[in-house]
Amino acid sequence: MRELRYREALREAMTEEMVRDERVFIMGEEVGHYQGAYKVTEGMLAQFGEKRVMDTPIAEEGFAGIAIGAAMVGLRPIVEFMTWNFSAVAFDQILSNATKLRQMSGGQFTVPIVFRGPNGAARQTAAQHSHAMETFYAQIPGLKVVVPSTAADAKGLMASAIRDDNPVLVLEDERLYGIKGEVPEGEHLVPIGVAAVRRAGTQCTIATWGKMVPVSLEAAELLAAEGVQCEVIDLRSLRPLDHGTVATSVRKTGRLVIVHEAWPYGGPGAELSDRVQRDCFDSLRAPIVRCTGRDASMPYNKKLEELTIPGSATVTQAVRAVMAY
Amino acid sequence: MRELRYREALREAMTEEMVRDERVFIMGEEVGHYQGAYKVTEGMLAQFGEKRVMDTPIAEEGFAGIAIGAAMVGLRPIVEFMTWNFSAVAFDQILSNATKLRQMSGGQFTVPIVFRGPNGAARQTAAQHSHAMETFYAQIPGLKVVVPSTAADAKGLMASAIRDDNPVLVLEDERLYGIKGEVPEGEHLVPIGVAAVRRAGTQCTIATWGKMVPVSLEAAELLAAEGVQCEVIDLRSLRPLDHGTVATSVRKTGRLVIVHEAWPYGGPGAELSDRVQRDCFDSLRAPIVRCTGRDASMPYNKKLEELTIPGSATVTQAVRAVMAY
Amino acid sequence: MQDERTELLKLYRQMLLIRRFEEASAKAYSQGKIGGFLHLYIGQEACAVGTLAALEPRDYVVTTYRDHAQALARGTSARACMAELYGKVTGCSKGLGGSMHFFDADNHMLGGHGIVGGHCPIAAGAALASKYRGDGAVTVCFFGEGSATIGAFHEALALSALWNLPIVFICENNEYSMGTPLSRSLSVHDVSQKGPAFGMERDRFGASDVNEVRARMQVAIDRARNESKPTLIEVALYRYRGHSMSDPGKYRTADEIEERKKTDCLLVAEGKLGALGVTEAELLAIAESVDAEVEDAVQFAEASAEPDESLIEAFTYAPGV
Amino acid sequence: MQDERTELLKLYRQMLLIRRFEEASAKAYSQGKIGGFLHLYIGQEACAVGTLAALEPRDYVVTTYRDHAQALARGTSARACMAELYGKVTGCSKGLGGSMHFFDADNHMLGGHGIVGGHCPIAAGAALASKYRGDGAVTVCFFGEGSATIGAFHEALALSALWNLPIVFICENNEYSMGTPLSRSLSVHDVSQKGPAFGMERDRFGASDVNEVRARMQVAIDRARNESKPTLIEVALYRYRGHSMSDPGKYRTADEIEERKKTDCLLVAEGKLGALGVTEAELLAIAESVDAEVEDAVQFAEASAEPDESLIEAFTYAPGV
Ligand SMILES: Cc1ncc(C[n+]2csc(CCOP(=O)(O)OP(=O)(O)O)c2C)c(N)n1
Ligand SMILES: Cc1ncc(C[n+]2csc(CCOP(=O)(O)OP(=O)(O)O)c2C)c(N)n1
Ligand SMILES: [Mg+2]
Ligand SMILES: [Mg+2]
Repeated sequence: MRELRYREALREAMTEEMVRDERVFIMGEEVGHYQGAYKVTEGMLAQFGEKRVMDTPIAEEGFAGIAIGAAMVGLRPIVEFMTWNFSAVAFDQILSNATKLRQMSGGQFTVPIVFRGPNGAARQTAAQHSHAMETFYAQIPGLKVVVPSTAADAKGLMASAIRDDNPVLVLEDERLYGIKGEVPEGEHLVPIGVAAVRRAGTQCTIATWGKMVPVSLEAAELLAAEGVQCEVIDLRSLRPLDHGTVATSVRKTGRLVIVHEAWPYGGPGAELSDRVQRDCFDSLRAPIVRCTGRDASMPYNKKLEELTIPGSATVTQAVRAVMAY
Repeated sequence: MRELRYREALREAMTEEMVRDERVFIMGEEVGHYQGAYKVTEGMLAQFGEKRVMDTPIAEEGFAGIAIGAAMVGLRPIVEFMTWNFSAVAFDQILSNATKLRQMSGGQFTVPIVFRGPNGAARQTAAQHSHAMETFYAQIPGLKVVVPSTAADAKGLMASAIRDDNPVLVLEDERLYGIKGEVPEGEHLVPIGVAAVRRAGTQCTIATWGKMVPVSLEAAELLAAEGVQCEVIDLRSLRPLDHGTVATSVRKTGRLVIVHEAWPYGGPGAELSDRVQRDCFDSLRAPIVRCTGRDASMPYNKKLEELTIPGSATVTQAVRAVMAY
Repeated sequence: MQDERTELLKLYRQMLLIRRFEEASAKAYSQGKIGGFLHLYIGQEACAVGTLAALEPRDYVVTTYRDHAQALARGTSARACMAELYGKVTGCSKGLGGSMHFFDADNHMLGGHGIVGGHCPIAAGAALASKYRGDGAVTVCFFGEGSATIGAFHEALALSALWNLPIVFICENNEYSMGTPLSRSLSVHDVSQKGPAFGMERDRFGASDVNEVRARMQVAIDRARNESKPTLIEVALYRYRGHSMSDPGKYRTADEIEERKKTDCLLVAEGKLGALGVTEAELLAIAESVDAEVEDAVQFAEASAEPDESLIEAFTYAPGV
Repeated sequence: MQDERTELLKLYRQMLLIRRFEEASAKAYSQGKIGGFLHLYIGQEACAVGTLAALEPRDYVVTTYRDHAQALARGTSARACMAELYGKVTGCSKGLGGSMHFFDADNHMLGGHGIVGGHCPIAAGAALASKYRGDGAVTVCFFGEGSATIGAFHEALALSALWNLPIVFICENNEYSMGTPLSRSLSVHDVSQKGPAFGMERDRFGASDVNEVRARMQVAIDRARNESKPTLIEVALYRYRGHSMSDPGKYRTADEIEERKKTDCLLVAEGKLGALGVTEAELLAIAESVDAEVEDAVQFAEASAEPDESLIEAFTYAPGV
């Protein structure tokens, strides 16, 4: 199969869906003439024109709300946040409008919209530019939240997100934009809400998402060399959260390590832990352990940044601790 | 001891701290001339004047940011959000500024500030006015989050919040403003980060906060009549989260039900579950169960609203299920 | 002349229906039959009625929590509106939205929004969709003068002006935002002055004469429809009641309110109708038909069923992919 | 005359220091010694230097991520600034903030902020504190013209005007926000026109002559200090480099940039200094001392230690209660 970069896979999905459906368009800062701050939308302005590839001023609350309004009356906007950090100024639009309009109108209006952009730390972009925002958004009923970790999923989840009639958040990753992977040509839909087992193993389950998937796979390799066989599960979708696939694995391994970059408190990591301790109460041979970002704002210094985010070393350590329980 | 209403206790703490410290002032919509949308600040304008009881226009992002800036240079503002729902438009100020300035300035600036207001559902105020915002804020490092459930704690936690050098969020509850309780006169500080055992019991621990404390106590009474003795723990502070007190209890009871009004996904409820399954792995006789608000936006209809939020009936049911495991 | 008479009678009836509907809802509220917040529009009727009279069915209406008038003037039945206040499943939002969240997809009524200013971008979005599709529709967006300090409002203005969206922003300046008078909320009391800062046309007028409201709005609506250009309009008006039913309104004097009632939109319309030869008897007949309609709406709301528990999660997600 | 000469030499040296400092940082960035984002101020120096020359030590400065010039002109040492870029513990934010987050409490430099517009309320807050305490300090707040569409900026303006805060809002209009030219971001290109919409004084001028910048700023700063009134100022300027080091800047032509360099603030200052009798040799001596200072800063940064791992959580909470 041909290989694409993650950013190209995202672009291919958007492009194909825009060709397929006139109602789909994209808006955001620098998505058009500049070709995208991270070049995800490169070439799309030339293909679709200014009507469907709309550069916006810096007004996230305004253009997120505009997209929501347009979605209410039948369009299907894709909104790029230059990074998810900036969605914080549009938080109310997502919380109070995108997710509530359907319910508070008694089901009369739907909001088929995609919010997307890079999430989490980039490289040394410091405290205000390194938030892993899933910790907030995955909690909100009415949203769907997906986190592709491979080029194929980038295409398949994006396509599904665009076709979904609900607000779907696609959390991409600047550190993954350049990675390559096999991607099917033409229509390729990855269902939202289904986790993927990335590596089979019998002794310990590692559940993770996004950029932490390659980190966890690396850790699993290191651990295999030590004789510990880990099953690595890429959740892919944080809402709905496919705890079933994780529970099935934990029933086999008896152990679970949850790895994520976001802060240690709450979010999808704690949610998964809570669900699995209930689903697998009698199978768990050791307490569930979470290996997370540290409880601090992101420091600029490179080494400190690396120490703040889980790496394969911290993951292996966590797995060893669980194995030793 | 003399009795005060919850709202009076809050007011007494603010008033005493403002008398004590010239740098403390309060700002918010309708806090002055109108005497507070929920009368928490009644009489304060007359006592302190417009300089220290500042009515603001509707511009939460603006005045939250202004308070943060004032705190950076040495004042100690109290910011009232008319309700916590409206803090969503100031989310970025809290996330990116209040909690980050200290770290990103290398410790040069602190942000001693209190954000306060009623949180959670009121009565039939529907989808956009019923958020239990702790599900977001408790997750953010750099914040402290307290949730008083009694009049005494309302005073003691508020006073501690005002004296704290960090941004502290005080999540009050419109449904509690009118309740009465004994409150010490004069200086009364309740330490932030220490849970309170509200009812002793041996068979099942119920951990909860805010408005769900009286609901859980009511459930505990019903269960006692059935012969089930519950220990009810009021967390009081969600960040820092005193899981230690809960763990101590669970080591005794072997069972834990977590009750909260916020949505079922993530937040302090999941966080507590995750910590306790780890701390009490060998003591738990049944999986931890969470009894939460339903996974939906709040409906206006009265009955539906009541069904959306846990009541004593749902709590007793959850405890029974845990006991029967 | 005949047309003018018929037309004004229609608008008069709408205004009266709104007033009587809200009086009935206030009564039901104090009887505990309606919960939550209830924000009454009484005194401001000419603004919604005059504006919506200038619209076509394809156009979109977006407003705040003070939304009963807009829904009724847009054609949502008094029954569906009253049932919504009662939280019944027959309500215009199935009893899930309540007073603040009236929606009516068929009549292009896009709500009913509770977050101050948060609906302004939503309205601009509907306008953007019209421009995108070339459907010729115009969006009108109502908001209070108290919303003129919030960010979302400014962003909506900035983007609507930059992109030349077919929209009319209508500031209902009733001089108070809850208990806060203009003087403590706005450094410039003329909200329409924000128009020029964004290169946007502006207008400013009072709302005691429903015909004038319609005529002035028509200019802005035509500009939106024909030139795809936004307008910012400030309408001077006054609410006779408190901010919501829970507001005793102590911040104003009875004299102030009585003074304002002298230019009440119903009075003004009655005067004009009289000049057009409408008799007392005709007015009485209208009042009776309005009362009957409101009474019917109350009966309907009372008799309607509550939404089923299954509706709690039913609308969290749309089924289709 | 002597004063004028001394003063202009001082400002010239500051501008040159900023330019050379940033050139050195660009070099270090391309060598991989600096990470994250690096936004250069090259071409805009007269704005920060002229403005800050009009301030007193008690005054406060707040700016965006493009903050090196403000810190240097405010008196933060080149060493502390360069060390911050290198992420060293000797940096002005202990290596935790980086290029976008220069802070200096002693010099009342309140950052260095990364969220567009988010710092405008922060600045208004410092001004509010001054008014509250009566300390006579003024706050200046810099932001780009690209921030003039965002909500927080408007709210800061609205509240500063309503409350008469001692603040000067300075829009550095460099015609681009990242790759977006004015024409695609603002419906009214004159950002200062937003002043009147809030009842705020305004001014508008170019930043090639540092003396003029200082003089015009002085008026607004005096207004803030003496009358406690805010001003909105728009300064026309131009950045020669890309938005940040990762921006190739393809959206402008080399000709456009060359054209703008003809009114470069250093050139203009050199012309004026010449007229005041400053010799080539004197200018050379300044350049040499600046180069030495920058070189020393680089050496210092290179030699400094990294922050310890213990600093990751050290600043999550302030210890005191
Ligand atoms: C962001 C936000 N902040 C605060 C509120 C609470 N609130 C509801 S209405 C209102 C006053 C609004 O006044 P105005 O805009 O003048 O409209 P009016 O009620 O007079 O029609 C306030 C403060 C809110 N709904 N949203
Ligand atoms: C809320 C927000 N949205 C987007 C960004 C990304 N961003 C950083 S700088 C910038 C352009 C700002 O341009 P302008 O305000 O003109 O300032 P300049 O960089 O020209 O000095 C953008 C879009 C951000 N930091 N914050
Ligand atoms: Mg008003
Ligand atoms: Mg710019």
